Amino acid sequence: MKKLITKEQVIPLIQNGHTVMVGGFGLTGAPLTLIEMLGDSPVKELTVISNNLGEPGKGLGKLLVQKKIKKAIGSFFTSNIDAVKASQAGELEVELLPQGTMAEAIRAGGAGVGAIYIKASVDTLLSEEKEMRVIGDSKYVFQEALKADVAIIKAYKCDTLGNLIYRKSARNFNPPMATAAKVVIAEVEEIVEVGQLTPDEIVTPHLYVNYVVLHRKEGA
Amino acid sequence: MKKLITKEQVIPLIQNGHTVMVGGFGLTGAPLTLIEMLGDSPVKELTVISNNLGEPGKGLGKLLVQKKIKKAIGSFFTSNIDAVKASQAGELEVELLPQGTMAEAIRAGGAGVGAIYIKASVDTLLSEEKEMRVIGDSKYVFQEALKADVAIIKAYKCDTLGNLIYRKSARNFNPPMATAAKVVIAEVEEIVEVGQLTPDEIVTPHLYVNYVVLHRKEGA
Amino acid sequence: MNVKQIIASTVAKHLNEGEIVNLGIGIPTLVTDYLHDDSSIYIHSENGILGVAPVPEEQEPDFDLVNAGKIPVGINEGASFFDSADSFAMIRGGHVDVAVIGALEVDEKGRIANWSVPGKNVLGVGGAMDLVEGVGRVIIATTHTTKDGLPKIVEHAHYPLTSQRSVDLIITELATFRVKEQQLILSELAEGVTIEEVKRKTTAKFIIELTESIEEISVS
Amino acid sequence: MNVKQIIASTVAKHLNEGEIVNLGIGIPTLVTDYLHDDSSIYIHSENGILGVAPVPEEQEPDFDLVNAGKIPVGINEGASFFDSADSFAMIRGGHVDVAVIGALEVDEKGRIANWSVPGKNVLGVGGAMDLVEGVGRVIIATTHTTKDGLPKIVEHAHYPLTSQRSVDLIITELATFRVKEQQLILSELAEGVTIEEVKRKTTAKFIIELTESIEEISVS
Repeated sequence: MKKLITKEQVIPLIQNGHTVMVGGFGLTGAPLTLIEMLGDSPVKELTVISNNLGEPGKGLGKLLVQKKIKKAIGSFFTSNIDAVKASQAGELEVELLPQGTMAEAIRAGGAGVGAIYIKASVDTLLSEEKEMRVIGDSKYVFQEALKADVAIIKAYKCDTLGNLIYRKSARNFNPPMATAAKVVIAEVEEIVEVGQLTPDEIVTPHLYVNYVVLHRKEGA
Repeated sequence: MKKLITKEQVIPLIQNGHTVMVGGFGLTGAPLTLIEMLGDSPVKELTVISNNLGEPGKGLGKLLVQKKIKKAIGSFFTSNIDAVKASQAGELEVELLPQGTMAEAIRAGGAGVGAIYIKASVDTLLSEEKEMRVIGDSKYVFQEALKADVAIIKAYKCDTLGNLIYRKSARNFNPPMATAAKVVIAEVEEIVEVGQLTPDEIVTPHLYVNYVVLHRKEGA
Repeated sequence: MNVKQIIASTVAKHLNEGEIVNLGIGIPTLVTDYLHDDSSIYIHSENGILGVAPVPEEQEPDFDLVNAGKIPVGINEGASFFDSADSFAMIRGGHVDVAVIGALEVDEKGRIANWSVPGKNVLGVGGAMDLVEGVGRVIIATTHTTKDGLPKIVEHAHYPLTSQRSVDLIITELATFRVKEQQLILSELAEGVTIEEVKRKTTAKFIIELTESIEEISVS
Repeated sequence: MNVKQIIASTVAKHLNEGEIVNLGIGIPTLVTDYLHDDSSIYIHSENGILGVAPVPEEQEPDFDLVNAGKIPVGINEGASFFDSADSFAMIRGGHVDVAVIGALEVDEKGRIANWSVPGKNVLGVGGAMDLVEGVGRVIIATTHTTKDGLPKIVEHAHYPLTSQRSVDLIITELATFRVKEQQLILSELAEGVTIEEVKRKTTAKFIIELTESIEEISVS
């Protein structure tokens, strides 16, 4: 399979200062093998777009304690005490977005939509410095689309063309992120022959996927 | 099945002056049975949001010659000579949108996004009266979300809860329209027991679907 | 029943058959325990599930199938999986009927604060703002007082508001308040609880309009 | 080969292996006839297909599986179906590498007009604007002159422009022009066609930089 690459090929794809989208909701659907590979890379000063920052020492939590993350854009970092500490110490810049605004801004980034208007956070402290606009009879917050240099995502299976399917609620942010980065690397549990995934079953068509790595089972 | 209704129950749902989204790309994936039912209804002065207006005497083309359509919002009406004539005679108001802008504005309507910024049609005659904005280094057109009173759509199968799947390229505008109207009526070819459609297979979850009618095969 | 169970079971009584209900983290997730087996209430989880059910007892927990609290769950027949962008499109677009969420505080206009504590770096907002702006009815499920015994239903919120929107129902282990025209109305008392106790533990002004059946309990 | 076939086969020679190519209505749809069987070029159809192929000869046409011209097609292995919003997200978001479309006119800056004829009610725009703004390379496939023998590659367009963007390649039955920095460059001549003939049938200014192989043909 042409798109299948190794750790040695992954590392140079993500460079100092890059903006990286990382799939997953907590650890569910997070590309743990790819994150592990980044942990072994000298890369630093990353801006990470991800709903959470893993757990202490797990997932993105690992890159955080390695001080590879300069800024995090997401919706909920409170569950990782290391993120709270890093933020308090001024070592981590945080941009908080309502979870739905974040998901939709990523989708917009992938869909060539420049910006969107969303009601969530209107007239709250979270958006006090943001632009508002009345459309119809409601007030909305202006939100620019989110894009990234690289997206690392987790899927269940891919076929040899790079079409992806996901497993249960491990889908979460992975499909929209697969559309919103210049380079998309998918970690998958299994590779099947093209034709094994039906046209109705495919969630992320192959045109979105640049590279694939195989998920390494824990302890394996 | 609780959501399954008859022609007599469909007709009062669509009232004079309503905005109605109608699925389909040409006649492919168009809800022909539901359109037929509207043809037998006294309803008039409809605003129709649909990519096309059927063909002469077929699909929405039928409602057009019955003069039930006051205004059409869509991307390509040229293929129905009756639409061209009605427009020239001043009997049909037309609002043209690029096909992708239309699809995305419908999705935005269903997703609670107030408006979107799109590049298509920037600095062209089509958007000379529209608001523009520079975001990043590109120019975009402001497009409000599209919503409707009623959406009539065509699906392939539904289960007894109202979950829908579509057949091949008959999917087209149907799923986004299923999200963007106060009342959604789906015409389906087959009803299966709940559980027959898998969680990964369902394209339109049942929370979007208010009513279902059975597709009547031509000549049947 | 403990305090959390009292709250969750009261919430369950306030849900109507056929409703699509999103359950927040914490006490709200317990609500599924109090729905009867043939209930037509469907639980939406913002990480991408419609049709959440308790994990079947004989089944191993599946960490690819978790709720918004990242706890393994099961699914009903007719359930479906979707990505985070589509999930919040459901919420934001008004397709979810009810949200049951927690709160740090509720002010006397029925507005909630549940995301930020002043003086601390704000590191989490999650999906609460999206839910409060988007869904049909908002039900707050919270203990009546903080761990330190301080009132949570207060005249003015000390914490930043989640939205300007007033919620619809506030359910604690002591009482249920309806919110009508930005006014709190005490409508139910838990067994053995007196109006005086509620008054003592609530600093927000409220009107008393007990529903008959519950009033009987409270005076018995 | 007739004129249309000459144009379509020339377009096919200008596509690169691995590219995702959207084919417009008319001449562009013929391009699939000139791709070899083991080609890794994948055809995108804006009505919701990635992986369009000619209808297999032994197969009945399926009217739920049509291209943008509403003509029944087949699919490749690894093909996928999606809705119109997702399809235009691919186009607008830059995930489709090439669009091959027709034109009423091309001006000497390489900008096209292909949607509106002045003096007539404008009733169709379709997906052309989305494609020209969104895809990587735009290839125009058109007859060199109108039915009346008038030049289509002109100094200034008489018809309203589709976009301010210059296309990348203009392919007619007589010649191929590259567009570089808003300047037309005659780069290929069809067999038996002279520079003089192209000059006579083209009112736009152009530079001549014939590629060697083609030049040989033209002088032979």
